[in-house]
Amino acid sequence: MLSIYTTLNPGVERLTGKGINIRFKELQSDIGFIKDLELSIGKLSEERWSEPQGPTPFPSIIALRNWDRQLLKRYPPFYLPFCDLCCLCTYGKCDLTGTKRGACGITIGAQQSRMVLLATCIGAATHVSHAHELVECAIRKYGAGFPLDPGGLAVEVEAPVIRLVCGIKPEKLGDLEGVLEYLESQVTCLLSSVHTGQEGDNLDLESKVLHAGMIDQVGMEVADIAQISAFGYPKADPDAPLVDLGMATVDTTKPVILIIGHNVPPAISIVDYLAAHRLTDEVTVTGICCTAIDVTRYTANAKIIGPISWQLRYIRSGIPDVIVVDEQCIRTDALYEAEKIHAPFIATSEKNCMGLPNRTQDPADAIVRDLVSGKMPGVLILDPAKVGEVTVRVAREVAPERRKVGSLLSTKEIIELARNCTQCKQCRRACPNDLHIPESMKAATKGNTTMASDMYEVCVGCGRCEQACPQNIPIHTIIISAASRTMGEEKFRCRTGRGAIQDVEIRKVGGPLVLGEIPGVVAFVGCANYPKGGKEVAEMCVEFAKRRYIVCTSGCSAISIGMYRDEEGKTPYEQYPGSFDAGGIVNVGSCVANAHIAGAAIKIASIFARRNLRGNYEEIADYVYNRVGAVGVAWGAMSQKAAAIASGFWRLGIPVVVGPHGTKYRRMLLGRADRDEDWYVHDRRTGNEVYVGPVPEHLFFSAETKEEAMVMIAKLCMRPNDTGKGRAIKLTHYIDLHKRLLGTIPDDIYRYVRTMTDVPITEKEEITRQLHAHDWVENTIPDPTLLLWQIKKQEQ
Amino acid sequence: MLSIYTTLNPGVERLTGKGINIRFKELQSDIGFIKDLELSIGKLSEERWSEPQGPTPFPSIIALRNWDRQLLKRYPPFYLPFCDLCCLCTYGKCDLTGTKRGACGITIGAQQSRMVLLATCIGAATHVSHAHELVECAIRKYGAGFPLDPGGLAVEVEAPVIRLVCGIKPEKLGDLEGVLEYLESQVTCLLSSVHTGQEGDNLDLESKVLHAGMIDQVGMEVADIAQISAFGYPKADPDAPLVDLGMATVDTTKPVILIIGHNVPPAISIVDYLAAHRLTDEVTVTGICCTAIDVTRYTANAKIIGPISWQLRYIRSGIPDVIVVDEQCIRTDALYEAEKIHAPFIATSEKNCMGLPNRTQDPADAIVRDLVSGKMPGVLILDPAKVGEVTVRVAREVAPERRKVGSLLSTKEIIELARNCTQCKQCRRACPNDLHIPESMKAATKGNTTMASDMYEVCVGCGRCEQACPQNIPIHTIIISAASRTMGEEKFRCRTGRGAIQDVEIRKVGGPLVLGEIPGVVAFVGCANYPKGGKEVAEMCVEFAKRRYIVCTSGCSAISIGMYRDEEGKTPYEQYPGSFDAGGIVNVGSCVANAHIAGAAIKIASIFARRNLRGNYEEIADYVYNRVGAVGVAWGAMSQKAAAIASGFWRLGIPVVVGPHGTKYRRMLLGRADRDEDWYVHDRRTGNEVYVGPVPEHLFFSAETKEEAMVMIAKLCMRPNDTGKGRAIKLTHYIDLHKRLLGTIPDDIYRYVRTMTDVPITEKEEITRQLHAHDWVENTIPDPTLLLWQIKKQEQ
Amino acid sequence: MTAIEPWQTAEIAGPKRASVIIKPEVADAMIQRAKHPVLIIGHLAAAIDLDDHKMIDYLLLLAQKGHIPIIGTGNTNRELQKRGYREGGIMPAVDIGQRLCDPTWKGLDGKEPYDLAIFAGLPYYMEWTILSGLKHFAPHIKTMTLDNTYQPHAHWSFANISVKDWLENLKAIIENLEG
Amino acid sequence: MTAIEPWQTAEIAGPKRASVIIKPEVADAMIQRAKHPVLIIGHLAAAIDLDDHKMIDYLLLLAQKGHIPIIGTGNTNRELQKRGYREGGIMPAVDIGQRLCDPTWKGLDGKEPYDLAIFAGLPYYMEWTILSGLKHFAPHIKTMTLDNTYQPHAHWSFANISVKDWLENLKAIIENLEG
Ligand code: SF4
Ligand code: SF4
Ligand code: SF4
Ligand code: SF4
Ligand code: SF4
Ligand code: SF4
Ligand code: SF4
Ligand code: SF4
Repeated sequence: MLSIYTTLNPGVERLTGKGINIRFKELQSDIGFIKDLELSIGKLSEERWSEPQGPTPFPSIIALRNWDRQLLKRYPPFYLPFCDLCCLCTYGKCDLTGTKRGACGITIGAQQSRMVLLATCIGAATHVSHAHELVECAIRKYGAGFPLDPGGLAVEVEAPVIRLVCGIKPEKLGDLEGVLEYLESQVTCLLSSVHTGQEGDNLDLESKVLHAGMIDQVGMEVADIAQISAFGYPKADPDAPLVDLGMATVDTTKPVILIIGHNVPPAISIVDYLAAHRLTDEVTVTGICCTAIDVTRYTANAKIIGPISWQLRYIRSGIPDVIVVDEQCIRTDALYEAEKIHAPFIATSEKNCMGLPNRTQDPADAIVRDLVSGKMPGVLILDPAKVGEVTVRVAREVAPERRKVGSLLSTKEIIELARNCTQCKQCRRACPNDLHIPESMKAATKGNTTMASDMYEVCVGCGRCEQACPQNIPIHTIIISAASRTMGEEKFRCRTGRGAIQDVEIRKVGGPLVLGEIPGVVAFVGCANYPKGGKEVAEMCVEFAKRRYIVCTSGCSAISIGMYRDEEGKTPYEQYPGSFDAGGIVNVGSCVANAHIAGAAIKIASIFARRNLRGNYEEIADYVYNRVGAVGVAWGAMSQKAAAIASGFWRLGIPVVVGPHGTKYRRMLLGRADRDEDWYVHDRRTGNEVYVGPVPEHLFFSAETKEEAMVMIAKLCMRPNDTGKGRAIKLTHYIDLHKRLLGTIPDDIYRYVRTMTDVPITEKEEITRQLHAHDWVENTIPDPTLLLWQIKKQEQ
Repeated sequence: MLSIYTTLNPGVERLTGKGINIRFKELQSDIGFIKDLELSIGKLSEERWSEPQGPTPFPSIIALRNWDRQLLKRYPPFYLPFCDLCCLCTYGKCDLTGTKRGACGITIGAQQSRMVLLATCIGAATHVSHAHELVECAIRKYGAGFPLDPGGLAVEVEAPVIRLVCGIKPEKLGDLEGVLEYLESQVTCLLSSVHTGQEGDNLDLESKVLHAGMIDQVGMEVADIAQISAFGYPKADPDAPLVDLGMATVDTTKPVILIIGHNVPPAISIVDYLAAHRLTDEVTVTGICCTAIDVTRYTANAKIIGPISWQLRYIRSGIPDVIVVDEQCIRTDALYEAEKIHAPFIATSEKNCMGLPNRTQDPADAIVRDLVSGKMPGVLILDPAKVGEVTVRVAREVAPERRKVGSLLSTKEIIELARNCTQCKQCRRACPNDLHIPESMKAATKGNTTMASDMYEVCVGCGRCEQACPQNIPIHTIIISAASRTMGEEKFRCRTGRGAIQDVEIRKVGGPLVLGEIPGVVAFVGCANYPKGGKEVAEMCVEFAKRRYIVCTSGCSAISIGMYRDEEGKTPYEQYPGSFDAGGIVNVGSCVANAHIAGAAIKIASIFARRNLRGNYEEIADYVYNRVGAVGVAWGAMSQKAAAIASGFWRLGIPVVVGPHGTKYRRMLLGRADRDEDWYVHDRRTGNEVYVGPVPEHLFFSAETKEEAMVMIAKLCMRPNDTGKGRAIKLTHYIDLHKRLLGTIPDDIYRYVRTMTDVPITEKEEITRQLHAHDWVENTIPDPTLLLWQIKKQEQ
Repeated sequence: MTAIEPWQTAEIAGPKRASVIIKPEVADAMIQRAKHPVLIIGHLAAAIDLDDHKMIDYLLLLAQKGHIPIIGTGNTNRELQKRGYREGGIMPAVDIGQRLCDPTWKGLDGKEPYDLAIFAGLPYYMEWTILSGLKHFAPHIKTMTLDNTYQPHAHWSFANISVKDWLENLKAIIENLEG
Repeated sequence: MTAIEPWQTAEIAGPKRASVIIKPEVADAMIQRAKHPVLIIGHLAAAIDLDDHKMIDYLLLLAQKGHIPIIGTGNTNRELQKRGYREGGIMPAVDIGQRLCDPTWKGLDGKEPYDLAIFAGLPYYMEWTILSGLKHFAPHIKTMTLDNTYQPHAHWSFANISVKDWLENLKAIIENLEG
């Protein structure tokens, strides 16, 4: 592995990443002649970090295969083939229906796992490459020696994921480069496994998926600690500022800049340029998706418009005067949409050039001229500093002329257009959420636009309806126009990303969490491919915060949660504190900040339970899996990144719930509650095998409805390690939600009762009846582990 | 970029890959205390390599975008969508028919390019990760300081691709690690661009495809020079040994080991173990695919069985006693097939674990016992040394018992089985080559197995027919059984891979090639997904060798070429010399040796034309494109690697012809001969724009038949720089082949005649008529370039 | 031909696709032939209007007439309860899908493996993916859907039919079951 | 329904698929409606037996009767030459595909853009991919195939029909053209 010994050009013999060792046989350089120099620098870091190295620093793609197999034995893939064919090579297409093998010998199951691996590789590559850009950018600005400081004084365990996976303790920006090298080699190796005629075993492919997820998690941590450190974001701050959220927060009398994407440097440069030229109050910076969150972590002046699904509607509203895109989750037709509202367009990433001329080397004056005059609808500028200047200048110059011209329609125009509808239903058949468009068009012809405006909330803004309409009816525009009143009321407050979790917070909640007395950590993350709008995420979030779970969030979900108001008109962020504590709603930040949620789970093992982190993945994952009642919820998971993020959670033993669209991820990882033999653990103290019940029941689960999801979330928070008191609390929530949402007391409570202390008092009678009916016998609560060697350790 | 400054743990401030620079502020180590040490080591290599650095060392993913755009302007993608849908994220599936955009805004064209980028990323990742394994393995064995020496004394320009792309001159194994880091970061970044909502411009996606191809080419060079150096393969040796090829060369009285794949260390360890134990004559080592070629580069004792498509037939023949697989191009059902013939199975790669138990840490005795007893059908062993021992011992122990039991059928059995056929045609409909299986079954019931045996040659051994048959007729087994006589006669000689091309060879042919007097270099490379069997490749190869083109080959194509005999019973390798010269047939080696073919083209620019290579990609590609009449032919291109290899050639300006299955690569890159405006170049001397005709006409072309391919190959060898004499020679071949194969004189000769000296004497009359009919006017022969800055250079 | 295309345009299936229930008798025959059928009702059944009733009301009728056990997915059980139906099993749709792939699974009632799984009222794409799983991995079980949209991965499905035709068909199926 | 599935089982197309030439008149109507049709003949036409002749012989007849210019792909031209047909254009199949996507391309004869491209005798999968290209990128042109296999990406195609039916259809098409 390169990261173990990196050997460079003549002279340098060998250079190892961990316990660095440089030997020169002979070296003639400017400053003299050295012979047989041996530098052992490893000691330095050893001194500062006394933690012993675990068994798997910088693990290879199969180093954790045994752990993966443990998980996959309990949660074997249930395949939901998204295509019966394979089209990956020119032997294909191959028909893989049923037991048929493709021309390379692969089966339908392995093919699904292979596609998942491909997706997670894409996801991991995206975060890693994003991290690479951020680190590079930060080093360019501040030097490799710039200290990493994601948590200020409040955080001692600073990069839990990197420590856990890589076995190193990064202290400066430059330290992250060795990590990136490792990550990139792993992505390459994993991707290679997807090649025709490579890995063909479905479980080995799934193990590689888990590896990709772990790599992705490290990549996210690298990205976020680099940007927190370099850009001075809130540092593990529960009181990170509340910022404006929603289209209606924008003052449309001023020039408005829209930034879409994930890689924040161009946005920051815009903010800096405004500040340097005292224009902060003159020009509004608005954002969609993760760049939006990250720019508000830099300055609370910026405004978040909405999640990924807000792109079309915001652009078509005509409000933005200039559109700047960086990377990831950007509509590929954004340029086309920008042209329609005459908003100059600036692409800023090598990864997303959009066919635009590269003007990076040109003087700002010339670029501004070409954009303002409309000579060029858009340009590519790869220098963030130049982006800052050009964007602001163009925004100020075009804004007066543009006068926020958008594509919104009057009711009269809507009626007119709706009349062209032939009720062919192509739109509805193209709509991912099967929305009743033809019906609403019919209503609209009669002047009733309520049906159309009602769709606004549940529409994911994909535009497929318009693409499908043979009459070229601008359906999405009709929907948003009909809902223009709703749009005009989108005025919320969102807590911006606080970053990591403080050690002191962990210390405080570690015990209650591991014992089960705080019923769980529920993390709402991921994209906006919601089945019924973003409101559902907010509702779930509030429900669990109310129940005093610790609620975390990030990315598009964090934005959706903010777009909701309770009876008092308060958003969840205004109602619940931002602390990592029972009843808190913790927005960690953009997608890459997800690493802090994993990091919190890891830190519980380290800070609360004093387990060694360093290169000790398997033990820590086993710890988290058996003791930390955390659940990820990606209600609108859409992307390959979301797939990778979920995989990272799985390997750490944290189950993930997705919405119904999540079945398109090609397979679930489901346990079999009804198979008792699946649910034994080793007792670390005694070495006995103990039945602990199906906790957590699933590793990857797609819920059909919000209600089903909530019940499952409550259930998935149970862990073998729960104390009686803790289990009783968790069961109370589970039963309560089940009753309320599904109408009955669950019939599987008996599986979760180990001793009578587990039984919640409220439903004692009914539960006792269940226990009797199932010949329940009391059991012990073990010190649970799936790892044989954990027992041996105790024995010694 | 990481490869530019790699900063490591505390103490090491900064470490740059090129022009290494290490600074320590303070360093306390075992051997003392150093303060403010600055080592500049770059000088060392500078001194030995005076070539000035070009503009694009370690190019980023868009550094060569302008060059790519030049190519793509002439050869815009012609899309052949392989699926109307996209299924890459959970917004999907999306219908992209016609002008419909997906939920992320992407169009069908961009989607095809995106899938190509995905494929080339997989291909490049595979070669890069393979290279990584080889370098690591070699360093483990010989140390990072082990010198790279791929060409002995005959090669001065040793790593032309690395020099060209990276701008460094690797001298030791360890130098390759910095290159690998760069490659892995590029693969990651490119893969990231595939993510939903990243690059959506089809031409930018294509530019990234070209970058992936270039990265792949570097990866291949790293792999091959590492293994040549470490394992002592033939070093640019035109007289590399002839080795046995074909099933019938195997002495079935001895234990037989079969190795399948690409990564040679386990195979080498088997050979070493045999040698160390004086068993070389007792046990036969046979191979399929690239490992086969590479093990014969290590020892001429090993035998090549056939290309990738020989897997099923050879295993079912029952000859191999133990099957060892490493990585890439291995049937995923190989284990299953091995079990059927009771051959123990050993997997050796992290990338292809096949679900087998990892026995790497177990003593060889125990593994051998379990395999021989059949307790385990297969194992995973990740230590090549242990693979060597276990394989040989198992082979010797099981061979006597197994008695080469295979699955072949007697004629009686064939008739019996064929009787079950209901003529449902599912087999034929599943067969990639639409073979007439039902008809042959009908004939077989009547005892006539000729039709079945006739299919042997054209069958690609995919097994899909069997998968499709509702009657479970073992169709492929019937075919090979019917052809058992043919199989029994597979006894050929193949020249093993010689590796690089010598500088002296380049010096000799450089002039004639660039002037056009050697009509071209034709490289037959890639997989065995042939439309009508491997014979066609051999026939094409011989035709061009006869015509005194320089013929190169590698991988499965090189094997197919060897499986052919002329009237005198000689294989092409026995008939034509292995030298890189007119009329030579140059087997460079396994797939990764393809880099030497690109390298030869590059070296022509360097050695013959004295252009600087170092970090000077654009100029050299422009040189190759306009002057070196090289064409790649991947007649059976199947894999993602093949896609990547082709892309690498394209970026270097070398066109690639594929067989008809190649249309499944989702798009062609075709020029428009009929659009005169497309075919102007700059004259470097004068700066004038000169029409040069459509040379080469296409960049990526799928031929329907061998005949069409041959005509096109001859045509694609023309280059603007051809002298009159050279052009006349090239036209002669083109016309001759056209007449013979298509029945007429081509009607587009006038496009290729610039001055009357271009006109071949033989067809002068007809051509003159054509010229008149098309109002032909004489033109000049420029000093051609597509690069404006090349003129400026001259002007200065 | 449009009627037997997947309802969601892009959800194209592979070579093996559902037979169309061209008349109610087909569905009845399947149900009557089954030894242990199960009716899986998704949450949309309670949202879709059919006549003056909801789809779920007809499904309940069907289950009762045909003595078919019901499993409610999503939050369907709440709707069943509302209608006084208390025997409904509760299970998430993906869990049922997974269980059905196990030929030894004896059903929620523990009696014997289901041999016919009838789906209705799930979101189209979710039913599509689950039926895909069953098509490939549950060869021992027949699947049918009673939605009015073509589900290519089922064994039997209606074509994309109008609400009117659908209602007629459902009524006929229920009626025939009585006989 | 099997007859209108792709001949190569796995070559499933998307939502937009070819109409089936259910009777020869359909093909004739298309041909006669076309202002500038072209017949693209792949190399298999000379290999496939139809009666005592080869497929290419019937195609030649068709072209002559219908005054349709021929372009031979692969090495088809050699077979045309053998049969004394000298006006055939020569062009690789992928080149034709690319040219046809250009609405300004005036055809090999330089007359005017083709409005109907009739394919026959190419390897199934290659015809499939090229017709796919045309379906998406040549909306200005109609495509038809005269092979006896269903080509989903064409506008019109036979179903997968027997050689006997095929021959009858071809003969009828040729005959009707005369009228
Ligand atoms: S990768 Fe395998 S299953 Fe997929 S198309 Fe190629 S041969 Fe067929
Ligand atoms: S834009 Fe909205 S209404 Fe249109 S298809 Fe997408 S989700 Fe449905
Ligand atoms: S696709 Fe267009 S015409 Fe058809 S129903 Fe929808 S809105 Fe009406
Ligand atoms: S949550 Fe999803 S859509 Fe939103 S920014 Fe992250 S990956 Fe993109
Ligand atoms: S896997 Fe996706 S792209 Fe390939 S055939 Fe299936 S739907 Fe199409
Ligand atoms: S990547 Fe784009 S086109 Fe593909 S499924 Fe997702 S949204 Fe649709
Ligand atoms: S094994 Fe041979 S005959 Fe069978 S489908 Fe493959 S190519 Fe055709
Ligand atoms: S699939 Fe089997 S039964 Fe059908 S025609 Fe082929 S060999 Fe005969």
